[in-house]
Amino acid sequence: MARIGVFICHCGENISATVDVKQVAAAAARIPGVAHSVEYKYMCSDPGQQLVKDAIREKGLTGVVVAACSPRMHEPTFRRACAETGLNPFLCEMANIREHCSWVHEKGDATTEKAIDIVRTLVAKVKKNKALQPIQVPVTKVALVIGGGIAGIQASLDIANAGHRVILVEREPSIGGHMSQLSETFPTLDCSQCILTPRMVEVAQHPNITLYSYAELESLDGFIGNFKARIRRKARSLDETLCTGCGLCTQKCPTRKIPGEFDAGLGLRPAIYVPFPQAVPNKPVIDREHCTYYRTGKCRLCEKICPTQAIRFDQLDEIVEVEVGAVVVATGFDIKHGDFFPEYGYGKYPDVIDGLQFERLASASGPTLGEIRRPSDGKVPETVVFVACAGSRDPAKGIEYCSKICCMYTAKHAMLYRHKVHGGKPYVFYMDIRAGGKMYEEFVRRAMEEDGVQYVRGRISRVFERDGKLVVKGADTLLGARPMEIEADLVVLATAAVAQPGAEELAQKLHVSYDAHRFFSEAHPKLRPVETNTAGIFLAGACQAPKDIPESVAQASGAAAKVAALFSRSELVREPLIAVVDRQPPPVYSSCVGCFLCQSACPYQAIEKEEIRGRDGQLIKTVARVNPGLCQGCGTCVAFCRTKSIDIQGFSHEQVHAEVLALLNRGERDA
Amino acid sequence: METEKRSIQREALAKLIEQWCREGKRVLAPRKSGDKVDFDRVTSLSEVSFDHVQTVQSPKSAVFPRVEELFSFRSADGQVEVRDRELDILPETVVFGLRPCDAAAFAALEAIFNWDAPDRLFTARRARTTLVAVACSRADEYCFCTSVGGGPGAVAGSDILLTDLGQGEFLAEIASAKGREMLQAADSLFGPALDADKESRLAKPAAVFAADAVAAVLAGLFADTAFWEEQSRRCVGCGACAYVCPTCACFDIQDEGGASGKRLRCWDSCGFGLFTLHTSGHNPRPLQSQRWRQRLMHKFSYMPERQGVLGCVGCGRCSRGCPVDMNILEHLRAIAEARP
Amino acid sequence: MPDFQPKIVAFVCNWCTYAGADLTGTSRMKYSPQVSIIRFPCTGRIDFMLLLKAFASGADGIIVSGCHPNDCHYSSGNFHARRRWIIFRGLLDFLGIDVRRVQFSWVSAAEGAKWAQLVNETSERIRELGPFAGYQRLRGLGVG
Amino acid sequence: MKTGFYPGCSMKGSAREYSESLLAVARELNRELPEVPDWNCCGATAAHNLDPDLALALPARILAAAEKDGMDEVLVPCAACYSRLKVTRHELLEDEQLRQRISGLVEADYRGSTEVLNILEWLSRVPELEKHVKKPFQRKVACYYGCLLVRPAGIVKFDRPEDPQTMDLLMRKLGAEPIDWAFKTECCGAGFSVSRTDLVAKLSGHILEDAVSRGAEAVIVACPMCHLNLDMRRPNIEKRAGKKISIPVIYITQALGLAMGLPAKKLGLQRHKVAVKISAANAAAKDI
Amino acid sequence: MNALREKARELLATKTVQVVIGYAPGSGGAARALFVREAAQAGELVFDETCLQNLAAYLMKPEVRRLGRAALVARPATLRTILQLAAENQLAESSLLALVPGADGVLSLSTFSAIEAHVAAQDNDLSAAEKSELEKFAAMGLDERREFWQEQFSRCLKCYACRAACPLCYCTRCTVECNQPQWIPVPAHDLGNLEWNVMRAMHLAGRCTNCGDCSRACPVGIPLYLLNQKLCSDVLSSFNQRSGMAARADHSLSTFKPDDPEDFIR
Repeated sequence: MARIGVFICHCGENISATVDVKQVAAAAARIPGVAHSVEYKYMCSDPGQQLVKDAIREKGLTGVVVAACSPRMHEPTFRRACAETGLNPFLCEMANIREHCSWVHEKGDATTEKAIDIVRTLVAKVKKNKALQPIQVPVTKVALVIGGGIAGIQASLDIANAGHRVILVEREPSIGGHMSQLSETFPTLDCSQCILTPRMVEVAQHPNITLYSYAELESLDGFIGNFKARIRRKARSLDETLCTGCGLCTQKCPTRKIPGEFDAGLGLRPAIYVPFPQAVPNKPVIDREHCTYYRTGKCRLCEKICPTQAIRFDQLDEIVEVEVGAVVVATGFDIKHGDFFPEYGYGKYPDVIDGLQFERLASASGPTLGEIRRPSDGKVPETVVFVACAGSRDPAKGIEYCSKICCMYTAKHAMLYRHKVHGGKPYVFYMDIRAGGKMYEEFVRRAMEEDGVQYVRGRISRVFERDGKLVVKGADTLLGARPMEIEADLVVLATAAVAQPGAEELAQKLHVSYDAHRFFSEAHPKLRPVETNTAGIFLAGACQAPKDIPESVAQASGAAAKVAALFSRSELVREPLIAVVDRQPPPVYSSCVGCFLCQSACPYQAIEKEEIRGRDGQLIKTVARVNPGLCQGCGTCVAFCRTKSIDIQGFSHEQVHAEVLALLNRGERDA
Repeated sequence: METEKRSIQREALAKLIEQWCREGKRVLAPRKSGDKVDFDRVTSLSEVSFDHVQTVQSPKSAVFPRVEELFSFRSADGQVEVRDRELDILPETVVFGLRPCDAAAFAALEAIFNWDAPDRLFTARRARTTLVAVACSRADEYCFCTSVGGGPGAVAGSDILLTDLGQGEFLAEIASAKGREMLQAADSLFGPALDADKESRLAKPAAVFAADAVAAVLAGLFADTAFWEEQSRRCVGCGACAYVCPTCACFDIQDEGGASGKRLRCWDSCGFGLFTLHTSGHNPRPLQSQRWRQRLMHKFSYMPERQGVLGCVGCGRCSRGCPVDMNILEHLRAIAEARP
Repeated sequence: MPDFQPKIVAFVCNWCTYAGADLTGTSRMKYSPQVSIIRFPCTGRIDFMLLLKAFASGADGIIVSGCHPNDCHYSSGNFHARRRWIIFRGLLDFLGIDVRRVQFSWVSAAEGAKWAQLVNETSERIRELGPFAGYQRLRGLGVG
Repeated sequence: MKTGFYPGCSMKGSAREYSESLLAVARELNRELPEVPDWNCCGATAAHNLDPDLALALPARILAAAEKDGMDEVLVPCAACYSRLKVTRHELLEDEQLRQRISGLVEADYRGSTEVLNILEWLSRVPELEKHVKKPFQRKVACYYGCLLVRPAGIVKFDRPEDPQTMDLLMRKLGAEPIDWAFKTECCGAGFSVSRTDLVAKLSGHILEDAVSRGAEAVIVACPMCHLNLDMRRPNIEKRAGKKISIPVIYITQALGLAMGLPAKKLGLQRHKVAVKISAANAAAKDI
Repeated sequence: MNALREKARELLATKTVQVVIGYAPGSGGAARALFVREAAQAGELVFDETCLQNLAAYLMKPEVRRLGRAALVARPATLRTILQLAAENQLAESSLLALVPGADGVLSLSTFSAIEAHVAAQDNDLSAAEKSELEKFAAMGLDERREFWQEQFSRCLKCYACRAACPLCYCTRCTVECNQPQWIPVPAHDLGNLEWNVMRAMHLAGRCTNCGDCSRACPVGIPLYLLNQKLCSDVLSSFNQRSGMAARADHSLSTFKPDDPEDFIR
């Protein structure tokens, strides 16, 4: 006979303000099989948990229902409390009467009735719960880091320095990411490359790090501790082991007028190229789309001059399979391109550029060697208009959210411009200045007060060309919404920071969720900001939301710490909420008839064929078997099984069936 | 009791049915629906089929419904309250137009349900049921009543047996006290006995085997596995034969509901693989051949031995209803001819 | 019938819709209390038999909701569920069972507002349709 | 598909040539444009500032009449009327209670089946319009949309609100070369036409000057109000600018009519304040 | 017919197979299954339009399997059933061969791929009459459809003849026999009958090969084929899949396409 304890939480007043908790407790007490029913102000507090533990011991409870908040919040808390008394933790269930009841309904009888319904449902479930034993799975102590920007670099180094192997995958020919493109960094104005390149070199030389540059994740299967990743190493057209990075090929390549990605389209590069001089690895790659040989079948100049005969025109993409125990996703962000603000002339006028392009103009390694010269004619601009919030915080035409980094880098840009062009007139059009951060507000003040940047609070309506000038029409909302017209030489748009173009596809490969803007979703916005909802996959940097460098680095170190913690044990304990196939003594053996429809339904290839043989070795029947290491517990197989031979622990046929009946049979509450 | 002979005209028969209905009786009679004829509730003679050979189902559901509530229960405050079925609300029923073989089948049902402890519900229903049979003017290749002690004009089992004499006239043989009661309640509708040749109106199904000979052979045939496998190879193991059979009485007990609910008696069949499955997983009759053997043994060997009646009246329904043409007559002939 | 309060069961997956309904709660959006949730790991787990059980037990309406296509925590459980519902819904309709009583939906963990709206609209529709008396009558013995 | 026609006041008065050219073109394209029966004033421009119910009731009555007449869509060539009808349709369909109340006021029930079309949408839906072009309109033109065709963007859901393209694409089909300019949706002064002609002269002047400076030979419009300000107020504009500005302003329907080879008179070109010079022999000659 | 008997004789005489499962004249002018184990008995075999039963059902019966390799006289639906059973891991290729009587002799198909090729060349669509019956149904009102089925199901005895006759109902434990929990009410009352028939239709969705034996088996004449044909046609129109076309099939209900069409999920 079941002896169930029901524990009803007031959650301060979060529940008790709309639900009559006393009535719920009284009703629960009348449910057959309920041996104990109490309510308490904060069930999750220490004294609250003690109530549960004492009752288990004193009343000999065989199951526990905590009617409180979402199981996503405190299920582990109460299961742990149960386990401390020796009650199997899987005999504890949460009845969610807060998120699904008290918070979403008005105070009244109907709300209390519903809370009672929920409690009755979970009591019916817990009566069918079975004691389950956790599953031990081995952990492969190798981390996969996807993305070699500053976040990926930091995470790789931290994990590697903790003594674990790291496989770092970077899509581009070199690691470095957006940070390597930047000129100076706010709020210190130190040179971006000067602080980044030592880290890049450290990655290249670290004995624990295997770097796959110019490579992408093909697929990821498995689960925490036991992932199998397939990595596509795109053909560089080069034998990296032979290449010494001498650069002869890149100097001699006859196809030289290709807009370079690293210079955000402002500079030119050859068809065989290293993205930038400090690239890691410092090995070129042939851009097959532009290379004369691939286009016409003639040339092969690089092959001829290469001193080590490293060029391989017939190289194919290579798929590398690796086993890893954890994944850090650090794929970064992109800026919004295209014509979402056609009235600003971005893409139409060469002198309307984005922030990243300005970084290249201001960078000593950039196409102008650090001199601010406008792209159209190379003239040093006398007036520059910087437009903050070009697309950000604009639900009508752009995106709703704040891109977070633009206020700071726009201030930096204006400052850099003033430092480099002394007589120049910088204007910044802004909505608000968001300079929360150590030394950030001071930095913006400095731009306004010391460097004479003219900040105009207002938006611009359009930019058009007139007599060789860019006419910027806007309004100064602080001075009586006075319309303004500025004749500028260069317009810099701080276009919105958005997710990487392939983010959605990558999320689907990784089985992690993403938000409406395709940024990857953290497991909890406050308490689990570096985890995803998929165990063993962590987030670092701007792939989760726009972030500046210090934040990206901090999150990367956080993710690395999570990985290191995971790798601190050689075995991992998994919840046993997995599918199992019926087994019985002979002569039945199993009710499974071996149709294996479940096998084609399983997303994890967790269903195997098992041959049941008699003592004489004669095959009696072939039935399904679930590999407990691979099964993730989705239960899709369960719904396909006609003989109900597969069941899923924790959401078993008996449990869910009992829930449906109990939920709908209010009449039996008092019975 | 002496059988009293009277006559009744078709028009009077119609009035008789209307009278029964007026008296609140449930009248079940063969009725045509699509290409099948089956027992159904009727309120007038025009709904009743006469020209069929046999209905799909037997009339046994009048006394042994396919689902019957035995009692209801309710648990509250740790107490369980059980409520028996009220017997007086069971309907007075007239089964009209059943065949003499069907009428004879009630004796087999009575023998089973009252074998040791009398079955309250069955007995109450049976007591409220009157059988007004119609003799067979046609038989088909599946009929074999004459091999099992019955006949197309046999009176045994009927309360009243009607024989169609042509021109809208029926011979009415009143064969029981219940029949007499029925006659008395509507005496004016019946005419005097007619001098007619009943036999000439009847079908003539041939007698194919002797039931006691079959019983004798079966007694020694139990262990002849090869025989039964050969006999049953075509059988797919459904319950159609048992469910249409007028004498099959196996049932299963099911509880429905949670803390309050009903206990139900539902038809079951020995042809199902799970019929004899034990909780342990052991099944004493795992093969269809064994289940087929059980069906024949039960009807032709065990029942005569234990209850003193045959478990078969030769209606042929099981053969007609079988999806794979397991024609019982052929099998019985094979048994009679078998020499174990 | 103005006082009719329908009984609606929601079968939802743990990762998207359950979390979405949690978000509805944390956002303090209001919805009709006639709907109660039963949690499943994934829509792929939801046996069509459970929908029949819900109706047989007296539900007037059913909501089935999980992750949007491509967003399944288990990568494809919702796709399997979708196929199942395409066929099952067609069968119900063929049998004359009003499919307006079953609302299928995708509600992500971020769509707290969508959950509230879905519940309210479904409750309203079921209220208009009235009690599912035709189905609930089947619970009687119906024979003999 | 039945398409109705809502002329509104200007098509019967100050912008008769717009109506004349539209109907001439429609005839040529074999399209019937029956007028919405018993139509009334759309309420522009004053009603929505004075009485919100009236502002919705007037267009609602028009829409209900069109719907009752079985019109699947109504072509509303005047941009101001278009805006009023489009906004009303949106508001009524968003709010069922409001729809019922307004329906009660006008004693006619608009259920939302009749769509509202502007002239550019209507022309864009003509399949293979370029096949009707007999005399390509080989001019540099400034396509001027004004404010009401594309705004409010969330309601009209037509084209890019700040840099619309529909008229440019249509003019290209007629053989013209639209200039790239920034004044497509700048304000012409609109309703200040009467009360503050000085403002109109300034705003409309900027538009014309920019069009001329970029080499446009004609300004193409799709709004009677824009036309009024750019054409009829030309003396005020020229006075303020201190120079002669002779660029003609013509309706898109007139441009289309010309390209289709229809006579200028049928298109009402003679009614303009700023002369539209036509070379009868060859529309492709320098003078239009 | 003679060719069939000749072929059966040959197969048995050469011990290519141990049993030929075919048809013989039965009661009431219908044909019935015949298990021919001796060459001499082959003369009893017939094949004509009365031979309707899908004999593949016997391939799943342990007593028949024990006889050894079987040659099965196959109608088109029988062949589809063989492939479907093979796709569900229920048949070994070596355990049978199919005999397809035709106008010019008997085709002997001894491999799954031969059966696949043969089936692929047939018209496996629902017939025009079947389609028009479904259309007639679709045109009926919801209430009309409900009343129709309620009346039909009210006659269901739960004798499971449909299940027993169906070659794809080979499960050794049917859902209706699962009692922890009790998924389907055992009693043959309205609810039990509805749930039983819905469950059976769903479990055959994407698997049924439309042989029609369930309807022919039903002693009370419930037109079960309508349910199965409805689902066959839905599976085809929604997923472009047919059951019984390949021995290694893509099961239509345990696979998916990311763009499966639906218009009802909000």
